[in-house]
Amino acid sequence: MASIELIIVFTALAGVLSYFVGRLNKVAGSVVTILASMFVFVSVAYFGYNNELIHSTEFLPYVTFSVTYLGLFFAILVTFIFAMVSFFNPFFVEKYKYPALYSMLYLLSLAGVLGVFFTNNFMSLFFFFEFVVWTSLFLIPMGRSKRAASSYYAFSTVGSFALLFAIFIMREASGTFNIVSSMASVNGTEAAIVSALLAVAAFAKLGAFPLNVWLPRVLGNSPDAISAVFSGGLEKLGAFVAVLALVKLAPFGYVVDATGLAASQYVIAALGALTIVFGTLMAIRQDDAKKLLAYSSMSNGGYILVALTIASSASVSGGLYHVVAHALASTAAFLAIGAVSRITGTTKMSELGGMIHKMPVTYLVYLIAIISMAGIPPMGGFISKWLIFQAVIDKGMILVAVAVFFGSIGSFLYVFRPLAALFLGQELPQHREVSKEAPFFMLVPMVILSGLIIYTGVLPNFFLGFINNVLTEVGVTPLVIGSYTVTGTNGVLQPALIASVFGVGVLIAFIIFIVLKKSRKVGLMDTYTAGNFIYTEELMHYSLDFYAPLERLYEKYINITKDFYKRLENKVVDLGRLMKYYFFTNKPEIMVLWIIIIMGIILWGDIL
Amino acid sequence: MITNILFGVGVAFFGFVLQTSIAGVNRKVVGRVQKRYGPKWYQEFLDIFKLLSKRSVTHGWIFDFGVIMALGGIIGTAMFMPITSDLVAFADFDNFFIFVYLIAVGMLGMAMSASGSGNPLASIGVMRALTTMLAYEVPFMIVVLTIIKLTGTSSVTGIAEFQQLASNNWFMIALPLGGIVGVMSLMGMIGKKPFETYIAPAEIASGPMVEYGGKQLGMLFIMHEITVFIEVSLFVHLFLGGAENVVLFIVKYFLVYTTLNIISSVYGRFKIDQVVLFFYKWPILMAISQAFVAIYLGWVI
Amino acid sequence: MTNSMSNVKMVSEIIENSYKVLKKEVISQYQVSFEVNKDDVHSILTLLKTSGWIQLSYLSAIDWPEENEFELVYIVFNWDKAVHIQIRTRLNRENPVMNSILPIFPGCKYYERETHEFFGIKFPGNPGHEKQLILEEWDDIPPLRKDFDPRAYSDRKFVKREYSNDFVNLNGEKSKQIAREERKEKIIKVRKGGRK
Amino acid sequence: MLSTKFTKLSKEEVDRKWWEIGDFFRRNSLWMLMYCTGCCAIELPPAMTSAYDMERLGMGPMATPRQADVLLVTGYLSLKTLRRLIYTYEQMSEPKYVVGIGSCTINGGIYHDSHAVINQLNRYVPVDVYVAGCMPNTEAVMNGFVDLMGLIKTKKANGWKDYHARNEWYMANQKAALGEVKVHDEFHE
Repeated sequence: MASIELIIVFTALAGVLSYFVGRLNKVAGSVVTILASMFVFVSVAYFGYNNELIHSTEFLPYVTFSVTYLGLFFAILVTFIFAMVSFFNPFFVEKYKYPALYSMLYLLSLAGVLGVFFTNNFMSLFFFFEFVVWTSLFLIPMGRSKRAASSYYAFSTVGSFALLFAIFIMREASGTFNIVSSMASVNGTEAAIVSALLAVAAFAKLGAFPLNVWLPRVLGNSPDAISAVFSGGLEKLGAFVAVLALVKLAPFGYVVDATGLAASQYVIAALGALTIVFGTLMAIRQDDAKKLLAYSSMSNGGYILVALTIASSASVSGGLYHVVAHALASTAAFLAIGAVSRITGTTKMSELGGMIHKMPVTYLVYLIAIISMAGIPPMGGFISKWLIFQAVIDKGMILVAVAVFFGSIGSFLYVFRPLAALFLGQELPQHREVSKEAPFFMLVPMVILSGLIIYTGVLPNFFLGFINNVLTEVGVTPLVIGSYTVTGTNGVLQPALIASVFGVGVLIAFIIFIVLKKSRKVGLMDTYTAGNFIYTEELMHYSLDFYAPLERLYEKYINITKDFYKRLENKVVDLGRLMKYYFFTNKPEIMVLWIIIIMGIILWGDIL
Repeated sequence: MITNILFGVGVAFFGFVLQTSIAGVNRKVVGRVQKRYGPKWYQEFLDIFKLLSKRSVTHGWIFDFGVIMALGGIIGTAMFMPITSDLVAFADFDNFFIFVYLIAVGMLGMAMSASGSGNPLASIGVMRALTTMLAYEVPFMIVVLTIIKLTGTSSVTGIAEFQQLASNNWFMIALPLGGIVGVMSLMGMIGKKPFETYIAPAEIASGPMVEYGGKQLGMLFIMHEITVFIEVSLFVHLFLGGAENVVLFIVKYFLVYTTLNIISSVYGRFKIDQVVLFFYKWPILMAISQAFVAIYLGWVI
Repeated sequence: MTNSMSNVKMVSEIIENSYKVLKKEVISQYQVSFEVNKDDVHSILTLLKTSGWIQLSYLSAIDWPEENEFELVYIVFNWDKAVHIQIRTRLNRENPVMNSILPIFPGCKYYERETHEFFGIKFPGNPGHEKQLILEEWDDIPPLRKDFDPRAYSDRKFVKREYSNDFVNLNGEKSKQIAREERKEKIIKVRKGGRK
Repeated sequence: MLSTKFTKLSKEEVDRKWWEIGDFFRRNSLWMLMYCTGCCAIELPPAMTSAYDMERLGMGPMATPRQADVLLVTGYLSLKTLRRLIYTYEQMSEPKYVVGIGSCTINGGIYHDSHAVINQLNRYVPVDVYVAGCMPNTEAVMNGFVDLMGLIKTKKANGWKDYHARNEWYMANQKAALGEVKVHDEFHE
């Protein structure tokens, strides 16, 4: 038996403790984060899975909790990501300016996340939401850019205000802040507005189009561990809100007869599709591996939105499974890139090459992660993408399908690029001496994540069974799953069979390979050069502008959203100047006049 | 289960033998188109076995591991392929998406191994191969979306059986625009002439294969033959109504492959951006309009 | 035609008015050659470049061992007027040094390197003109000097194929040379009306 | 009966049998790497296209030395080219064969007294078949390939083994003519 309040308070206290320990010794402070987050994960997962989480103790007034399958699903996933990433903290803590603060904020944001998932009160949900924003906000500038933090804050604010408005509308309708009852009480236009506002909050958190600008900046510029946490954990808050907005609330608008989908679903799916295409195209042209993965996170957020908005059993379980698969894969990929950047000090693909020869395990982790991200069996990403495809085809959403397929093939393009440019290719001399395999405690989380990625791809039924509980809870028909099979709308999948057949194929290939004559080992520089003698590794390493011919086709159009926000920014600044000119002039009497006028307008109906 | 797997291995082997022989015959056909005598029909076998008998070089473990993964992935994919509606190793599990995505494992293995050789031309070839894949895959998937939506199943045998019913036409006829898109995408898939940008022997020294010789190249040749087998028989099943017996399957297969070869023998090579622009202009428009017409209006011949 | 002839005339006037021309030769209506003093070359080339001969087509040397001199040839080309101009100058063969024209025609970089490699003429002002360009790992005197004997070098460096015995005619035919001589004799005989 | 016959075969004999089978495949599928150094290369297009159709012998052009079996040296070899030729030859996978086409590869041809052109190719890399002529007819070129196939069949095309066995001799010859085989050139640094 464990109490949620106790866990949250424990996490927060551990955060404070890690601050003080961290003041004494940097590494010891970060070890506290490992222990605390591991403890939180184990207790949430163990007691949550056995239905032993309780919420009787009332430490704080008005802050009440309840355990739902939805919350539990996200909580286990996110605490797991936090626990895995925390293993990286001791190795990176040296690089930060405020290591003690880093440890504290890390655990405080974990506490906030737990609060978001377990609260049953909209007001405390909002409070925890803001708490997560504020704690994570100060983690970002410990990396490279302060601008990333400000844009994160700006877009989070949009999401938070949308959430707040939605809460007020529901409060108005139901008279309570309770999540279940207040969401049940809205209907008609109010429900539509609430759904739209919650969707805005989800979009802002997921970094979906058009609220996407912050995500690549934050993920590209935060410290390496924080990028992994954002991509695998904090971004998934958006998916949580999206479930509330898109699945729990009924869609609205004109219903198309042929497919049975409402207009709102089409709009959200279209925005999700745009997110996929935009994220894919941007990821293809990045030179920084972390930025590339950042755009890939954005694109995968689009998949989650498309899946959740269709709201059929295959699609919702596909969407939730994609949350798991993407969280695992993207965290593993970010950690692998982080392990490389710890040694080389850069994540630019044009400056790296041939890391596989010194870091084979990291390479394998990245390989497994990208196979999952590209949706290739036998990894977890295939199951979720398969379910999403089923749903999209079943509903006959042709244009969305174009985006979904495009993103799926495109992901193959962009995830391959770090593999080729960063891990494979020529071993560059500037990194040859310094690079070595990551230390054991960095490999542990990466290998665990890889194992889980394979497990989710081979035997998805355990997770899908848990997701079915969530589906029942949010009011969707559960997916049909056998002991090894998954039944979609128009086909049956047996992931274990695929994996074993793939294994048989590899075995045959291996036998063919091993019985033939042994190859002669030659160096990497002894390669076909049309007969020329080349001794410079950089000349033989193709990594800059990898997809140049493809990029050339669309590079004119990439800055559309960025330009839009730039213009918006300028307009806001202009508005601010205008306000300053008219309102906050040097003459106090004019200010007083304005204040009286505004008060008059506000109080018009009530008092005057 | 064991018998099923053995049967699947048999299918993969059948596919290899069939495609290698037909490819040899087609070399003769192309030779005749160019007023040459052409090689022996079993020339492809000679080439492959010769390569396997040679002593090759390796550039490190990833170079070999990628090749094994490539061939293994493709053999695994071919094991799911139905030959006729009854001759299928894993009935009910021959899902269309398995073919599309499990093939990608093979592609990934080959791409990985090629990049691991450290030759920039190989990386350029891989880049072109992936870009071509981005081009041809989306129109093809849209057409298949239409087919799956109409038949209600994504099992390849199921789709083939649906077309064999007396009331239904082959999808090549039922969806004429989609059929044309299918042919064009198929040419991209098996890397025939206008779209063989990623091989380009005179330009980037055969692209991904630049560093291979001996057994690695031989294994990649086997992989290529099985890949072509998978793609062409997928086309036969999806668009030409599958086959009631093995002979019919071989005939249909031969006709499809030979037609593609003859078309390709009179074409030059596109540049890589031309490939992308080509597929994102007419084929995708045709595929989308076909899908709208078939799904929303229900006009199927 | 008149136009090009007048071009040649104009060029001659330009150069002959300002510089001492040792020898002038109108090779064709499109080509004219001036031999000038070594010190005038740079100013003449500058003048020509400003007058429209903007391209250095070629730069090489000729070896005159009897006169113990190298002759450097600069060929400049005008894209508007159809006249190639050759500027020739003589250098001492013992110590062949010519200041580089790199500031005037940057394209001369590789011509000067080549000339150095094949003749041994030094071009101070062209950094790296002594690096190897075409002949890799050359180990003898520059090969286009007249006193270099390529045959001796070839005999020394590359082993000749030795044919142990003379050409054996398998079919019992006469060798081509004997047959040709016999044919010639026969023709002469026939021409002389059968007399010897 | 069969089993006794089987046990008699020693390991060498099994290897020999495999090698003979391999030779059958190798001689019927010769892939060429064309090192077109001189004028004799002009004889290869008619040999490959519809006039003589090399493909009916199983021969075809290949892009890189790794994939190829036969190295065709068509014409004179300057010192600069010879360095690249040796490098290319060493990159080929074994078994590998060399065909020298034209008089220049045999005795220097019309360049026999040049300071830049070598005289005998077989002092630097082992040559299996020479095709004489300046330049040889296309028929002669085709005949040379058929000869090479015959040599493979009779196990006489052992140039690549010779290159291993007498490696010092080849190395010494290369060093005498070239100085250093692998040179640095500034355009690829």
